[in-house]
Amino acid sequence: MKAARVTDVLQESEHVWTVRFDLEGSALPGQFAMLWVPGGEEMPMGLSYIDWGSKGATFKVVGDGTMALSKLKPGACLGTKGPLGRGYAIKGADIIAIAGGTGIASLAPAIELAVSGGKRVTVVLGAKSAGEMLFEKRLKRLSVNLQLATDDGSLGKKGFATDIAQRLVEKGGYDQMLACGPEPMLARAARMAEEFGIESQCSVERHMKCGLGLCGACALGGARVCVEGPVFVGKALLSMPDFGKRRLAPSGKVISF
Amino acid sequence: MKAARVTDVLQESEHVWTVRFDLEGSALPGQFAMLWVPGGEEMPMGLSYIDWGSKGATFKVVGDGTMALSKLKPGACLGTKGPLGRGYAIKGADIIAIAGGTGIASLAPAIELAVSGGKRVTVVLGAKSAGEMLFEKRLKRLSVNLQLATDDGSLGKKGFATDIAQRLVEKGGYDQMLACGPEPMLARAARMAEEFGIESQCSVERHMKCGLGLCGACALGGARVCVEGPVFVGKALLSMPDFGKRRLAPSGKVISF
Amino acid sequence: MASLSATVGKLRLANPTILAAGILGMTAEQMLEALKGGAAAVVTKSIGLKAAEGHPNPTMVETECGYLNCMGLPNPGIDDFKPEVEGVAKHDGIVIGSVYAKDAKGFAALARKMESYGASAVELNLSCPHAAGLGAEMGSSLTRVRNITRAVKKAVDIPVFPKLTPNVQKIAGLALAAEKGRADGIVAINTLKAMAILPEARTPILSNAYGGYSGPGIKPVGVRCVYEIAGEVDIPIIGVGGICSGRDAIEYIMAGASAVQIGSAVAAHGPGVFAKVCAEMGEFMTANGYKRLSDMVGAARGGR
Amino acid sequence: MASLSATVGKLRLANPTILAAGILGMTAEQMLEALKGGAAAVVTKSIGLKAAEGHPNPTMVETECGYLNCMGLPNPGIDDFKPEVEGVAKHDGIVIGSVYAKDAKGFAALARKMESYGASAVELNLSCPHAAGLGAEMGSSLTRVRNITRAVKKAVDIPVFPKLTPNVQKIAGLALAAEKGRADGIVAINTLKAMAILPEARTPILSNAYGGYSGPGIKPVGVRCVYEIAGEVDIPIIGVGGICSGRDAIEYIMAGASAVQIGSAVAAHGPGVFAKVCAEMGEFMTANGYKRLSDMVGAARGGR
Ligand SMILES: Cc1cc2nc3c(=O)[nH]c(=O)nc-3n(C[C@H](O)[C@H](O)[C@H](O)COP(=O)(O)OP(=O)(O)OC[C@H]3O[C@@H](n4cnc5c(N)ncnc54)[C@H](O)[C@@H]3O)c2cc1C
Ligand SMILES: Cc1cc2nc3c(=O)[nH]c(=O)nc-3n(C[C@H](O)[C@H](O)[C@H](O)COP(=O)(O)OP(=O)(O)OC[C@H]3O[C@@H](n4cnc5c(N)ncnc54)[C@H](O)[C@@H]3O)c2cc1C
Ligand SMILES: Cc1cc2nc3c(=O)[nH]c(=O)nc-3n(C[C@H](O)[C@H](O)[C@H](O)COP(=O)(O)O)c2cc1C
Ligand SMILES: Cc1cc2nc3c(=O)[nH]c(=O)nc-3n(C[C@H](O)[C@H](O)[C@H](O)COP(=O)(O)O)c2cc1C
Ligand code: FES
Ligand code: FES
Repeated sequence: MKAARVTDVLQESEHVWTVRFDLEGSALPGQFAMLWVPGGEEMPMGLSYIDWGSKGATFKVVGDGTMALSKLKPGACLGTKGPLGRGYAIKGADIIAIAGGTGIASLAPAIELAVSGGKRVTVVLGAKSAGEMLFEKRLKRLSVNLQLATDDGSLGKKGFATDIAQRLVEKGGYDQMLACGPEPMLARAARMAEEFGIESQCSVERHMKCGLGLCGACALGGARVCVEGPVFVGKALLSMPDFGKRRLAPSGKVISF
Repeated sequence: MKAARVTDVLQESEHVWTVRFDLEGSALPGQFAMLWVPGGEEMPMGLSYIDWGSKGATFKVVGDGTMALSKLKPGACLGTKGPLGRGYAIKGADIIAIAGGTGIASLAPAIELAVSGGKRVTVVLGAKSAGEMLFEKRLKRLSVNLQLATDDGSLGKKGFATDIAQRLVEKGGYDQMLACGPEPMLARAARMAEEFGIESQCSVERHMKCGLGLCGACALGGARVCVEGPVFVGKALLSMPDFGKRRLAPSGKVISF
Repeated sequence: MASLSATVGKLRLANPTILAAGILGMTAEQMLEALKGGAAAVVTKSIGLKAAEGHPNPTMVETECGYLNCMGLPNPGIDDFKPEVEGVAKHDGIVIGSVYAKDAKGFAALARKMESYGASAVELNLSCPHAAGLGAEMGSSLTRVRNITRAVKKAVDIPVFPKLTPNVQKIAGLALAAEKGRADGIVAINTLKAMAILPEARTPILSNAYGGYSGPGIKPVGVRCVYEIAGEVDIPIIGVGGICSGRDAIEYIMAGASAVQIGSAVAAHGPGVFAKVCAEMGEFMTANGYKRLSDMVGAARGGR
Repeated sequence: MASLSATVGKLRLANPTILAAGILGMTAEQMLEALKGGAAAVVTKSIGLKAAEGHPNPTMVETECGYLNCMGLPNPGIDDFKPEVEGVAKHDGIVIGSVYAKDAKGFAALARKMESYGASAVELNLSCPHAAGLGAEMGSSLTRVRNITRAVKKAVDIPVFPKLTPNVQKIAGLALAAEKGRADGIVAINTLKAMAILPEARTPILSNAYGGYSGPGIKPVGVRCVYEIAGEVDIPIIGVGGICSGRDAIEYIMAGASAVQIGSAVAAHGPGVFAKVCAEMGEFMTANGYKRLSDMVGAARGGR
């Protein structure tokens, strides 16, 4: 475990925060880190910023661990393990990225990389409502085709991100789909990509303990999400009977989504 | 510890043997290795051959350990640690090397290196008597000025190697002296070099246990012979009150030579 | 070609490598991955009577020479674990069911269920160093080791392997107690009790402060324990602790182990570590003229 | 600039690093090298009543994560060792005399001589894992630890530091016994009992088969032991085991150590390792706002 120093703490929306810290080294878009506020609970977080000298995580406050992260002050010590796992492997010239909720956190660096690599990128950014829309400004600064969607129609198109994406994909032309969000959304996205013959890469979440590929807590089929994931090729995910349906609770009990 | 395989066992003279083994890697002339015939006693031995793929030790049978070494058969397993310690750092254009008894074992590779580096090399090779003269053939193959000396005059000049060397050194022209042999001989050599203003490098023996610089068994002044030696600059040796006079017994008791 | 097939009492194994308890042993699919990766058998996560979440995170940290963990025995409970054992057994995989409980009765009940699910053997976790009142705390008592082993032996027909803790003065004494309880073999070692502190955080890293140390750093201790145990008991030993290579496995085997388990090395090498270790063992055996694995078992005990 | 000065009971040290027993502690000149290299004090090789050669070679082997040794307490005997202790003391070096014996009377006699030679403290080797009937064999008994400590305390005025073995179930219990014997501090840990086998040779490498494991691989165990001991006793602790860097030293200090000893790291870094560790500690303290070493002692014990 490495001690990083917190450099910035930003509130992105009512419940979402970004913590930046000075962890050095390279990271691939889609990789994650285990973050620990000493004394509290350590947890996995996708990396929303992956500069050489500075990393960041963008997260929703849903419990004690994320609450403690959001309360950090610059200069504080943050325990880190990582970058861990496999990130997005961008392929083709025309990319569609679909993000639900905080899913955009780990997708944003992938989108930035694709744009700087000269790809045409369409982003479908979904949120429950206008107040929860994340990284809108960050994406508007890039030359991407940005499509906003809210469940309640308070901003952008009304509907699920996957529904908006479907309309675009039907028109054709995409080489690859990147997706991050709740697993049922990912399942829909992966099936859609399959149907239209597009390669897809989806970032999956599982309850993680060790983050190092040993404890087995993060099982998805025979794979360890912390090592073989969190980004998987959609085709591989669709072949796993538990994808989108079942996962392990912290005890190892099999539970349904 | 690495397991090497014995490739050759050669009898050099009545009591002296050479064992060759297939230990890979680079070694400097003057470095040594800890050798262990499994089940027996491990002991330090200068390297008399230092080819990349093959090393060798040339030793006098003086006890159980060296006896066991001499009885090895090709294919046998030899436990090895090393190469260890500091070797000879050859300097100048005109070198005189003085060897007493098995001292030529670790000097021979240094002489070969000096010759192949275009140095003028004089070798004074001392032995008790003709039957104990070592590496005569090996040295005759090189273009060196070879001076043989025996205590009883049965081969070459009669007298100690250091006496023969003194006559040569008095004529001048040497830049460096290399010496290996019994410590009183080394003391004489180092003083001679000092007197004539020549840099000298002497290879010293001490009872060794760990060979790794920890146990302190091989103390010579504040130095560890297994790490800072076995080759020392003569000037440094002369500043150590115990050089040529006292050493540690295996118990750590201070004993005289 | 040298034969790697191994026997541990009644257990016949295609090779001597087994997935260690608590590593990828949560689901049938993960255990099948280890078998695909070359393991001859798998040990399940240690399973108790009821579901437990284990300790909060951080439960694991990497150190210079291995890992420290305080998982704290998370498990879904024996009843929910049925499909996982069955899922391996029905693919003809050899599953060893690891169980933990607070008393002999509990161990016996768990072992019976493991047997009914199709486990080929049962491993008794008498050695977890970070679960209050369980594991090593009871596993350090000679009487309890003997009595628990005896109770389980009475309850099941499959082989029973108590897994012992090295955090005692004399592990061979524990092994003897297990043998007296009619154990079919001994598994050694579980992790060493250890700690890591993050200086900037001024606190132990693991939520439980203490954890169990595994990986390369514990190998010399594990080999010593197996050598000591082999001098004391006649039943077979399964060696575990820090095995990453064929040479590591052979050290354990020459010390007296009939087979080995591999845990932490899965992190660096993935489930393919078993095939890697077997290939390296095969190379060593060929180069050194060993035909059968059994020619190496305890070989280092003859010399001295 | 952060101050590194340390206190261990009555002992005042310029910095918290001390040369560990048995490393370069054979002669005055070697000990002076360690002091020149930055150590604030040195511990001698463990000295007995009579000269002993120790075990035959191989007495030491390097492994992946450290070293195994079975030196077997070679020493010239206390009388012959006089000039070595005096040789350090007359240069104003702080020498801690390490002693071993087979009973309390022997320990007391040795300690008295060390005191008369000018030792600033005496360390009791109750923990060597490879000397039959000595060291750890007696050091695992609570009564003997207490009685030996008490006898030495009665014999000398200089501080008395029993050095304890980690090869027991509860090292903190031994520390408590030492405290009851009026020890002035605890030194922990000595080496772990371990073994290495050379597969090609089919035999344990060390002549004594078993050896003591030191170096980076034992650090997590040492830190755990110090943390446990600090929870049990009020006397100061000197931490030892696998320290190579300033961060390593700080782990021990935050676990509860007032000073540290360094042994195996001398192999890789030479006697300059003490200055290196001190410089790294100083950097950490400056970066993290610590003014005094004492602000870090036991810091990791507050959190939980
Ligand atoms: C690879 C990966 C990347 C992630 N990236 C992000 C991200 O970029 N932004 C973000 O907001 N969240 C992300 N998460 C989810 C994040 O880990 C949880 O929100 C966080 O652990 C909640 O902790 P808590 O203590 O605040 O809540 P708790 O009260 O402990 O739990 C709330 C919920 O969070 C989830 N959770 C809790 N602990 C874990 C755990 N150890 N592993 C996985 N899920 C857990 C569970 O669903 C739980 O019900 C990611 C998870 C994974 C596995
Ligand atoms: C750096 C170094 C290089 C050496 N190189 C050579 C060499 O090239 N050729 C050669 O013939 N000899 C060499 N020696 C000496 C060699 O190590 C001893 O001859 C050998 O250890 C004797 O072992 P034994 O069991 O046969 O004899 P023993 O009966 O054990 O002892 C005979 C004598 O050998 C010496 N000796 C024994 N054990 C050791 C030990 N562990 N370390 C040092 N000396 C010991 C002692 O003087 C002892 O009295 C070297 C020694 C050192 C320190
Ligand atoms: C993450 C993790 C979880 C473990 N869980 C268990 C367990 O549930 N039961 C058990 O008996 N041992 C458990 N162990 C111990 C291992 O089975 C093994 O004894 C130990 O890790 C040493 O082997 P290794 O060095 O190959 O990892 C666990 C070890 C690790 C690293
Ligand atoms: C070669 C060697 C000799 C040792 N001799 C002694 C000794 O005589 N007395 C003693 O108490 N400890 C002895 N020890 C143990 C060390 O003092 C120390 O406790 C141990 O090596 C752990 O520290 P380290 O990891 O920094 O080496 C010895 C260790 C080594 C490696
Ligand atoms: S979190 Fe432990 S294996 Fe993935
Ligand atoms: S032989 Fe041990 S220090 Fe040199």
